[in-house]
Amino acid sequence: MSTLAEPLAAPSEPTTVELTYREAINAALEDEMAADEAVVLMGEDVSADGGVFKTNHGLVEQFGPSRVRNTPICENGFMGVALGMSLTGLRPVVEIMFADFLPTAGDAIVNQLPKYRYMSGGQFSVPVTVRSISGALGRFGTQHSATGESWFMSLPGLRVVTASSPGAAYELLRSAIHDDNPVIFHEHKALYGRKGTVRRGAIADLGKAAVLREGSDVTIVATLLMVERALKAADQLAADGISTEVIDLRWIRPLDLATIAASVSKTGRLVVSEEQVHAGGWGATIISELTMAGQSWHAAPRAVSLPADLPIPYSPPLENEIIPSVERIAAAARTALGR
Amino acid sequence: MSTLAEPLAAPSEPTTVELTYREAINAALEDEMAADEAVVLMGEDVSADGGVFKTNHGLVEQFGPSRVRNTPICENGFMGVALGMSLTGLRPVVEIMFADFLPTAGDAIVNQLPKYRYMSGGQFSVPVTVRSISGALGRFGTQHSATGESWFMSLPGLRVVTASSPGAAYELLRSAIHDDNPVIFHEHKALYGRKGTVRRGAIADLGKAAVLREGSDVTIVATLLMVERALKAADQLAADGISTEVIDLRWIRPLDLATIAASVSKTGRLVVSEEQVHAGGWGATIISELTMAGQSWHAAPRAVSLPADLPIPYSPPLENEIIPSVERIAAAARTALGR
Amino acid sequence: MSDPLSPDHVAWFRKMLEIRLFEEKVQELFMQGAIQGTTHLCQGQEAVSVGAIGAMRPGDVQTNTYRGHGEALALGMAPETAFAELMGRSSGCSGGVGGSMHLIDVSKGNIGANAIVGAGLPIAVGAAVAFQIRQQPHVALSFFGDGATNIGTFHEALNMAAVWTAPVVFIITNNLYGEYSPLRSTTPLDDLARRAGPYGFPGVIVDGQDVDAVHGATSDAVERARRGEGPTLLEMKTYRYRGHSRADPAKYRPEGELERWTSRDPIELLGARLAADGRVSPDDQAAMRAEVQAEIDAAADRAVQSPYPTLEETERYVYAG
Amino acid sequence: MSDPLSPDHVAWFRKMLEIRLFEEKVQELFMQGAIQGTTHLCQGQEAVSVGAIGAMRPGDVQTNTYRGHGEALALGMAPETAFAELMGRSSGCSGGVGGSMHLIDVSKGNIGANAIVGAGLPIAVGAAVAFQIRQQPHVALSFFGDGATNIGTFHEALNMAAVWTAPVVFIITNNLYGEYSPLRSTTPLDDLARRAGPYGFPGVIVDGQDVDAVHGATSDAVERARRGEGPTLLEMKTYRYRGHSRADPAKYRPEGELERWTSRDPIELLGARLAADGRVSPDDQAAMRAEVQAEIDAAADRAVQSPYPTLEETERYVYAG
Ligand SMILES: Cc1ncc(C[n+]2csc(CCOP(=O)(O)OP(=O)(O)O)c2C)c(N)n1
Ligand SMILES: Cc1ncc(C[n+]2csc(CCOP(=O)(O)OP(=O)(O)O)c2C)c(N)n1
Ligand SMILES: [Mg+2]
Ligand SMILES: [Mg+2]
Repeated sequence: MSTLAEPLAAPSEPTTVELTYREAINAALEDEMAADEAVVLMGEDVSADGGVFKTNHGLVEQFGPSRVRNTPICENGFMGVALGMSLTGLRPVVEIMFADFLPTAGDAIVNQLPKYRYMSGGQFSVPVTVRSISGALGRFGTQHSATGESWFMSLPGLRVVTASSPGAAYELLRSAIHDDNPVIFHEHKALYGRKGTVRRGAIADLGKAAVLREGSDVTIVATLLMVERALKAADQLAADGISTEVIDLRWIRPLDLATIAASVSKTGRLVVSEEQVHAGGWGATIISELTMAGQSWHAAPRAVSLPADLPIPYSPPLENEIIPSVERIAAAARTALGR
Repeated sequence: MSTLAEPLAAPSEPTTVELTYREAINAALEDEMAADEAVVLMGEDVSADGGVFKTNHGLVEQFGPSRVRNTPICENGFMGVALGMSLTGLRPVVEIMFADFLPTAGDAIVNQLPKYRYMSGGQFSVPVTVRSISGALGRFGTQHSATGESWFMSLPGLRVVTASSPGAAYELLRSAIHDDNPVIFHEHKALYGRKGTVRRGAIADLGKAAVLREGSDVTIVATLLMVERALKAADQLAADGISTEVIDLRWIRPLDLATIAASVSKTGRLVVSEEQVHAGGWGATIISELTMAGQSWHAAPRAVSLPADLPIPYSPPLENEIIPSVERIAAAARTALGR
Repeated sequence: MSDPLSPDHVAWFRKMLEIRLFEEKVQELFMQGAIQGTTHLCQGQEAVSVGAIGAMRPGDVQTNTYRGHGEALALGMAPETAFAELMGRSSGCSGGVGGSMHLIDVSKGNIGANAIVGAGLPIAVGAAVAFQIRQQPHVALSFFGDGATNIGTFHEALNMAAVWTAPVVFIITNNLYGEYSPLRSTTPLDDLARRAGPYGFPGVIVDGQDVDAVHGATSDAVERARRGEGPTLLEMKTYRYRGHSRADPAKYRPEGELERWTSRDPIELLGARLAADGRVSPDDQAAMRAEVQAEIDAAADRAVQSPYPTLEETERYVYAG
Repeated sequence: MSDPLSPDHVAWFRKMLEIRLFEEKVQELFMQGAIQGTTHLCQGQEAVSVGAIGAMRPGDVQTNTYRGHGEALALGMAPETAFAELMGRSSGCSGGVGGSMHLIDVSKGNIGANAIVGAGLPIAVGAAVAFQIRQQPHVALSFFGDGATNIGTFHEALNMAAVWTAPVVFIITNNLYGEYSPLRSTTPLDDLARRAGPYGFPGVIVDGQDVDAVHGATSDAVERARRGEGPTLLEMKTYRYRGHSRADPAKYRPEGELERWTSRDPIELLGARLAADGRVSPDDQAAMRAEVQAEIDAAADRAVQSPYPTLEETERYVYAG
């Protein structure tokens, strides 16, 4: 058995399995490639020993090097290739080894993928999934630590999604591949080893946030690595008698404002926890949208974010320090509650 | 006299002249190039008959083809060249013919310019100015109409500035070129023919928004083309007895939250008018920051923006329709006032 | 080149006339304000569009550029549909939202007209690789300019095409200028076909004024690709009679250059051969021109009757499904 | 190559040893957790770094990559400063915020170590053009890998350098792999020097294991550039003994390949010549190695004593002025 996880037998009825985040991504890729010959995986070294982050184990053995295709180093070029493939019937999944390289493919991502259908008057669909390996804490330095989750959130025609757990990764990656539109799928490199429950065969709803924990005093919205930190913060807060609702935002585009608004209507307090600068991100957008919609707050909303004016440093203690911690998230919630 | 505007004689005492926006940019370039041999202008066809948008008239005649340098078509490449120039003592000004091509230089803009000083531990300064020719209403279609003014607002190490009038363009472009850090300077192509007063010899403060009209009922914050529309909306509103404060935001990074907060503390009402999708932009960031700072609103703030889910269309009436109009800006202000 | 004249030549001649008169009409409509914004005309380059597109077979596809009216018409887009697109009308090929730079028709194998220099090349490679993966016997062509050979995607696309032996033909429409810049001011060589060298596939210089030469070289390259032998880079030596775009009076040209090129006008060259051969007399050619002109005028008149789209109508162009 | 042995050879030999032992120490510190994250070692490539850097003159500059420890040390960075940077300490060359991929020292002409493939090339061209504009007699070098020759910036940089006759030398450290991919799986030719062809400047294949060959070819190219004759592309044929990065056991290598390369180890080759020539006996070489090892160990010991920076201290690295 060369794959990390058993392949999907009957995709109709989800079966519950324990997988790592890495295995969950592998399983989603395997299930989609097995179900649809049009799905291809491409990127730098995607087939080399399971890929750089070992998410692709067994895929080249199962589907061959034509569908699990190593590319030369040229992100903008192979993103354009993926677009061309999608126009003629394939459903490429493109691996971008570090989110920091998304701007290297800037033209393809900004001017091509989202606009191609539009500027043809709807003649095409562009079912391209871009897997962006995101996030800090790898001590990779300032050019290899971005999430980029909000970089493309303003682009009509695109979708952007983030995976915070094995279960979410499996279902959301399948959802991204199934969608007929370009989707940027963000995985966090610090999560690959996490274990969790995966409903093999299930697929996530498009554009739906997930309420992971219900609560009545304060709402925390988070993505990627911040979700588990928010959940831990909620545990700490519970010890102090504070009831926290934790929402995994999942989709950055479209934003599920309804789910967040419903939660904040109940709690009146909001903390956005984001591994990104607050300016120009989903956290700011949510707070703005709610405020514009007339949200009344029990306390001013708060953001736990990366520093506005500091790139991500290499030095390990400094990198640790700038990434929002459980303590900082909990502290923000406490402040919102006046405690 | 080959230049559009008289060169600056005595830069110490500003003299007031009437120039078009195009001439103001030309004057800023000329004054900076005359004052400092290290300033060079580069980009596609920058020296060909004044450049594609005729902002560079007379510069190659005055400063020669080495300092007014036509490049091959390769935005990422020549942005990297500009970076290399800046490391060895020059102060390049790079013209990007359409803001839509900024992503073509995505790596240089995201991973190089803002981070280069940082990752060297402060060994360099990177005095590169990027002139981005921005904005819609040219009937250039969906790949040539972006402003991109908020695309890079989350990047520590960078500055981003926008010019709404001839006077602002002159002073801000000089300020950008003077700064020792990378600055993206956005000019709007629909404004090139506008006339206005320029204080030749003056230079704008870094990071300062400009209150263009004082008022007490509602604050409108705008950039680029939206500024003149906001001013016209203020005139219309005045006819209805509504007193409008109009702020030209100018700097997207850093954001001058203090000026806006002071205004909104007075008016209690805010309209952001932006030629961009609201998600992930400066408008959302301002509303979020004010809300987080505990701003109390007389009425919910409002945004007049591009549609969330529509690229900019070519069809002229449709393009006209989606760009925020004077009427829509005025209507948003009226709604905020309950009228 | 002296291929035996075939019936295609008459059709080609007519198509080249159609492109020429279409472009002239676009210019006129521009002056009248019926078309707004910008437009990039291709008068002088008709033999490249017609000769190369003529080498395509059903199922083959191509990408081109903002200067793509010639390819679009050669592929069979009705002039009315093209005019309507340029006018931003709902009966345009892209419902009026694309405009002059995006004459696209997937049903005719026209899978892209791109306003970003160089962006069409990797897209064509992607289509070609998809044909390989699905074992379809099709070929992808990509048209682009001399200036586009300086941008990274050119290199990236040619490299990938070579490594994967993709069935793709790269066609440089070398009209000597990238916007206002003469080739040699931005590019260190005259013969761009040499740029195929480091990819290990052939680069061929072609007389872009001679539709037979264009057709012959492209057919060879297309069939080579179809046989699984990989890509070819074709350099079509040609010229654009007009400036880069509407805004450009093309004052940068050396004196006499335009005249040297119009003296080898591709339509006149073919017309002379058709006349010499006795296939289509000068009078018949004039009649044909008048006929095409009438069609073009009528097409423009009909296009302008098409309504503008509403924003609502165009919403479905954004997301599929 | 059989240049007469010069005093430089002893210094080169020592520097190559320093680089080798530095990299081995880095690996050891990694295992111990004293260095975290990732690192890209250059054992086997020392002759390229030392021979090429040796061709630089005061005022010349270079850019390199995440695999740039060799160039940094060859340019004279103290091992202690480099170790401190890898450990994220404030006495590192970049105050600890850069890390293994960014050993930079502007005072030594090291104007960049980039973690983005291909990004260093245009930066070097920019420095070279700046020298031209300011009429300074300096040259810029750019080191990059074989895999980097497939990305757009390679093409864009070489094209600009050619058009502007910029004083720049492009140095491909062709170690046969880009991460886990063998050269020929991503690149359609073996001799990357051929990639100079379409830019009209020379491409030269160099034995990257022979420090004299490297130094000679680089000196020629540097002096050519300094004379105003423009760029050169040098292809250094070499090999990295370790995997791509810490995470890579390099299982993808064909059997015997590593052994074929270690049998032409650049340090041993030079050591054998120094011994044969009677300049430095094997015993003296062993003593030198021990001495360098002691220096390296001491440097690492001192580096680890340096404090971590505070976030506040690093704020001044973000904006100038
Ligand atoms: C990435 C990018 N940079 C710049 C431009 C602006 N631009 C449009 S056409 C053009 C010249 C292209 O020249 P060439 O490739 O020779 O094609 P031609 O216009 O001659 O057909 C330029 C610079 C663009 N559209 N895209
Ligand atoms: C734009 C970009 N894409 C991908 C990567 C990931 N990456 C880092 S090194 C590398 C391989 C580079 O190979 P080569 O140029 O031969 O240099 P070597 O590592 O062999 O020294 C890749 C793909 C990157 N850093 N930058
Ligand atoms: Mg051209
Ligand atoms: Mg390599």
